[in-house]
Amino acid sequence: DKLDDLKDAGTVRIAIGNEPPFTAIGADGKVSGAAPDVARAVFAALGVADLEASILDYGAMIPSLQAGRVDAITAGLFMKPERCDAVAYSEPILCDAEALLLPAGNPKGFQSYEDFANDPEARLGAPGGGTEEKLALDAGVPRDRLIVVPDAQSGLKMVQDGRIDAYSLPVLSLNDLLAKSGDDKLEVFAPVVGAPVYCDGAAFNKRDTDLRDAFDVELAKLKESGEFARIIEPYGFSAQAAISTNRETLCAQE
Amino acid sequence: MGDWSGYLTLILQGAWVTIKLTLMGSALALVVAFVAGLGRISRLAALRWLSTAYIEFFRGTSIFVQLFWIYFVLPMTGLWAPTPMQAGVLALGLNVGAYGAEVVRGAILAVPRDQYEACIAVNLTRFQRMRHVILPQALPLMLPTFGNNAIELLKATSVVSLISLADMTFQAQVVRSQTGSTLLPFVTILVLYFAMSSVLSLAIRSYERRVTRGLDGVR
Amino acid sequence: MEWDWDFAWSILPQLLAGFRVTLIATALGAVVAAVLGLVFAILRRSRNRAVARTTGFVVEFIRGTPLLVQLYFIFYVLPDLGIRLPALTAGVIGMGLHYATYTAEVYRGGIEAVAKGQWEAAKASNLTARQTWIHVILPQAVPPMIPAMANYLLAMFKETPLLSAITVLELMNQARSVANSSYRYVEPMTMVGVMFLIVSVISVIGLRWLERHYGRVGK
Amino acid sequence: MIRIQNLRKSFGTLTVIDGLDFDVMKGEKLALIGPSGSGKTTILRILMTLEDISGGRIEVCGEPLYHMTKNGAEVPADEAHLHKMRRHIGMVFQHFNLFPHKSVLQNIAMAPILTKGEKRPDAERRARELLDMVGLADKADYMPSQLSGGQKQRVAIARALALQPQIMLFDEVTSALDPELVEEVLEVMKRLANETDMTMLLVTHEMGFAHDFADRVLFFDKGRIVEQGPPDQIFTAPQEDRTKSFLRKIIAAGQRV
Amino acid sequence: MIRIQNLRKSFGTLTVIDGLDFDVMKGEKLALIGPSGSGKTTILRILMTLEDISGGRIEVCGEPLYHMTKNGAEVPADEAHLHKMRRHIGMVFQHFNLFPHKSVLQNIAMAPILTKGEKRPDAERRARELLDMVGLADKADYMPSQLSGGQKQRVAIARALALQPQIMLFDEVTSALDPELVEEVLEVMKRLANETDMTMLLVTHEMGFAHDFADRVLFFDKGRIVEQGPPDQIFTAPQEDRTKSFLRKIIAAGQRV
Ligand SMILES: Nc1ncnc2c1ncn2[C@@H]1O[C@H](COP(=O)(O)OP(=O)(O)OP(=O)(O)O)[C@@H](O)[C@H]1O
Ligand SMILES: Nc1ncnc2c1ncn2[C@@H]1O[C@H](COP(=O)(O)OP(=O)(O)OP(=O)(O)O)[C@@H](O)[C@H]1O
Ligand SMILES: [Mg+2]
Ligand SMILES: [Mg+2]
Repeated sequence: DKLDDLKDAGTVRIAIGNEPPFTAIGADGKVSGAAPDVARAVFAALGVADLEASILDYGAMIPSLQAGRVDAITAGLFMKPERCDAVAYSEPILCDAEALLLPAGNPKGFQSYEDFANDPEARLGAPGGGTEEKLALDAGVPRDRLIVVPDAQSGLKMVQDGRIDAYSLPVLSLNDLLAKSGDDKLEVFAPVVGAPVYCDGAAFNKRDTDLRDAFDVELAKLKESGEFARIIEPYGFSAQAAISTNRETLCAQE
Repeated sequence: MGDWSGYLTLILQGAWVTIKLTLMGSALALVVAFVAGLGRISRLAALRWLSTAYIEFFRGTSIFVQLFWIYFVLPMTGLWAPTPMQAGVLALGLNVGAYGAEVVRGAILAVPRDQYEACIAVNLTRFQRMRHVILPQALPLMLPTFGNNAIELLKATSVVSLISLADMTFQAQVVRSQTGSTLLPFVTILVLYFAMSSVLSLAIRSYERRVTRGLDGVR
Repeated sequence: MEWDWDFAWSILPQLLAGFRVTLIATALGAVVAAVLGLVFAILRRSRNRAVARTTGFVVEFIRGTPLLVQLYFIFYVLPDLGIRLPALTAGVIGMGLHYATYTAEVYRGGIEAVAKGQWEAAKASNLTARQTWIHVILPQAVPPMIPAMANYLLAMFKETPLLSAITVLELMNQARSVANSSYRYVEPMTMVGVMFLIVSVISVIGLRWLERHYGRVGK
Repeated sequence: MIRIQNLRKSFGTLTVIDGLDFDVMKGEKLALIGPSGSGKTTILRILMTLEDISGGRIEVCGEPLYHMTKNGAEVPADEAHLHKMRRHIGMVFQHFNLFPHKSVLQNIAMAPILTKGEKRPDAERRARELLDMVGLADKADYMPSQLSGGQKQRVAIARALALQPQIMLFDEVTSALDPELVEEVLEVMKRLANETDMTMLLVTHEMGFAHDFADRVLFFDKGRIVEQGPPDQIFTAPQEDRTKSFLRKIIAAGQRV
Repeated sequence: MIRIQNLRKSFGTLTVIDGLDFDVMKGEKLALIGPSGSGKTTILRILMTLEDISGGRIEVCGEPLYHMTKNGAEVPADEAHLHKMRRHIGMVFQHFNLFPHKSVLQNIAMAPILTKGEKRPDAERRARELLDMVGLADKADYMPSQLSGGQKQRVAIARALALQPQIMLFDEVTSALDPELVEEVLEVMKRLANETDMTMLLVTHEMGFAHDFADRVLFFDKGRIVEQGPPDQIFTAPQEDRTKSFLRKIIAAGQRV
């Protein structure tokens, strides 16, 4: 089966998004971030020593998984019903709420995605194919005011340059981004009012539920041992948040 | 910012990917250009038709569309799931190859009719005519345009960053998101691209000089 | 993965909206390329060596580096220097600038094709430099350039998907946005390809007509 | 009218004109003859300011052509000065150089409108008069490509006349023409020479025409004047050996003298 | 050796050869003469299979050239048949048509290696013998562009001979040459005519040479044979008016007879 194949190969191919703290690439090209670190620990326990990461657009991850181009997605791709239909998720790993990166003091007072829908001048940036885009569209933000931003750094830049009024990502991602930029004219507003807290899991191809199940077993042990918390909490994630919920709940949550 | 040398290494790794893409893409383009170019002037209507369809299709649609099609759509047909590198080489090679095919065809038709007739008079077969007489004379005519095509291909490699192949443009994006500096990585790669295309055009020009020197006085 | 006609039909309006943006970007880019190309061509002929050389280098540099990177540069780096352009404007300027380096060559070819005696006759008629350009040189140089210009217009049209990288909601970006939220790539990508193909085929027919009508200059 | 002093002109290392001096009086008709490459065309082109000079000095209508005074000192002329001086001079070229995208009438009327600010109707009326003079009144609305070589050259003459220059330069105006078309152009020029008091410089290989046309003939060789004088003297009693051998060759080649 | 029956050839609506018949014996040397446009070149090109025929029949070495038998019926020849028949025939062109990218030696040795599977050393040895024969032994490693016209044509003759065809076709092989180079080529051909028993067809405007070279002369006009016979008869006592007037014109033009 799939796990044996991976063991033989000695590596597992994962999709990541290059969005700290979920996923990151160091100057040396080494993959880090909370999601790949957890995956690395679990796969090591399963007997697969190496990770081989490809950086993908969020929108391209699921097609890549379906096309068999990667074995798993460990990128902070939050569970949502239609995604749960498309892929096989593990139990939750990283949880985070949605946030907005906007000018300090939030002069226009944006608090929810609806606020953007209601202000005919407001322009919101979000990654293409991400949760935030979906939530904003559902809240009624029209396409032409919802700017698809190719990556987080571009989002930051576009807020700084005043091209968009706010850029939406999970809280920790924005905190990390803002901290790195050192820009005191911006702030992170969190959580976005009315937006649920989401959790990601490692996502597998629907055909590979065996692999997913094996992953879940080792993930549970990791959570049990406290190792899980030691990996993700330095990145700012809460281990408790992930442990206190489960896949069924998250997959049912719109 | 402190780790700039590390980031430079990352960009140089990307540069290597760009160079590989350019070389492999050009190699594929060259092969395809000859196959399709010869197909265009084949006696067999089916071959002619096929080559024309290929050329018009790949010249008619955008390379981005071709790239996305090969990378995302082709796997879903269940036929084959190319890696980003394979998809990049394939898209670049097929796209530029379509332009090259017209160059091949034009150069072959530019060889004077006299040469065909001399071949018949010494009783060469069709294949021998092409291989020993026509192509050797057509090649120097193709080179300048091939050179331009190779530079276009080099520039087009940057689009593979959109399918997350870690070429130079992509690595610049990575560095940018790691360091928060936009200016430095982009200026670096602009200079590197320019250096590469300059090297390419110099190389082609000197090769061209060598080849045409042999044919001194022919035309 | 199966082709889903209903889905294809449902996303058509969104794609057509993107197609409109694509056409607008192409048209505006063409105007920029035509005007700027002429400026480049004239500056390169300048008697002032420094001006001619500098222009030559700038043109070579722009032509030797990828449009995509130039777009990133204009969109993300220029704001640091206090120039903040809307996405579409940035895209139009980027494409126009890039293609101006090609059209400059066309202008050069067209201008050089005007007989030397025309410059002399203009001088003998005591026209000023400006009058010579407007009344004597350009009216003769421009018509033979039209086919080559149209060719680059078509090439530029095919490069508009690059604008998606700087958030312009053109055809390709619409398609990717559809694909990202529906996880379906087959329909949007194929439809984009078909739209490009339709425009290209029509353009190629138009181009042949132009070539017959105005003849050929340059490459 | 024209004063050339110690004129020098080289192309790269090739010296084409080397210390040339001559004057031309107002209304004088000059023919410049000499072997190929002797620099005849170059002199006309220099007078038309189509070339730079390498040394020496030229005065036209009392003003220096390639120099101007600035803050009391004489400096090389700028484009504005050249533009001003060109008002005095017109030129007809061997290959006509008509503007192919303009009608015959526009070819003639364009420059007066643009350079002298003439009103279009005035300029066109004068253009028609000139066309009438060169015998092409009915061709005003033709395009140059529809004309024969001889007709083109006559239009070119009309175009040059339209600016009413004081000096006209003609460079082998018939040598690109088929033999049967030469006469119609020479006809016009003879009339011009007799009817106007314009100063004219003519480069030609048609010795017979040079004889009839000119008040004075200059024989050039290697960028210098070898011999000059009234046509009768030059053609029938040349003094210099080079002049003699040149004329002998021309006659042997069957040209009219 | 060659039998042409009722041959017809048209280009579009223009009929160039109209019902031509003639036979050529083995070893015979034939000269084809006639005014420009009379179809002489076309006949050679047809024999070399460079053109299609519009009608009629040709036999070469006892086999039909443009036909072959398939399932008992005679059908138009395919490329394989033409390829087989071309072994018998060689041709030398007016403009030499050497391969510019190959050395003189390669020009000659290439075809034997490729078409007859000769070993390279053998082919090259024979090529050198042929070069010796045409007087160019020292030019083996030159490129064609380094040769004079006469040398090029002699190489072209050697190239055709290398395949040892039974029939050789020569189409105005000296008319693209400067006059002083003609003799060296004719020299080679005379020797060839005397020393071998190859069948040869020669199209030429050099009447003197046709006279010395040929066993039989055919005079063509408008795609038909007007008159034929031994050279002495044709050149000194032609029967037909058209032959007479053609020869008179040629002589008036100063060609050798
Ligand atoms: N632009 C140029 N560059 C270099 N050499 C030139 C140029 N123009 C003219 N020359 C050379 O200058 C010499 C004089 O040329 P010019 O045309 O004045 O002779 P010409 O007396 O008019 O001869 P012709 O009777 O053949 O017209 C010639 O040797 C010519 O090759
Ligand atoms: N490819 C062609 N297409 C159309 N017409 C042709 C073609 N080749 C030859 N012809 C015509 O056929 C006629 C015979 O031509 P051919 O070259 O055989 O004459 P020729 O006797 O060799 O004349 P010459 O002495 O000038 O070489 C001419 O009228 C020529 O214009
Ligand atoms: Mg001259
Ligand atoms: Mg002939």
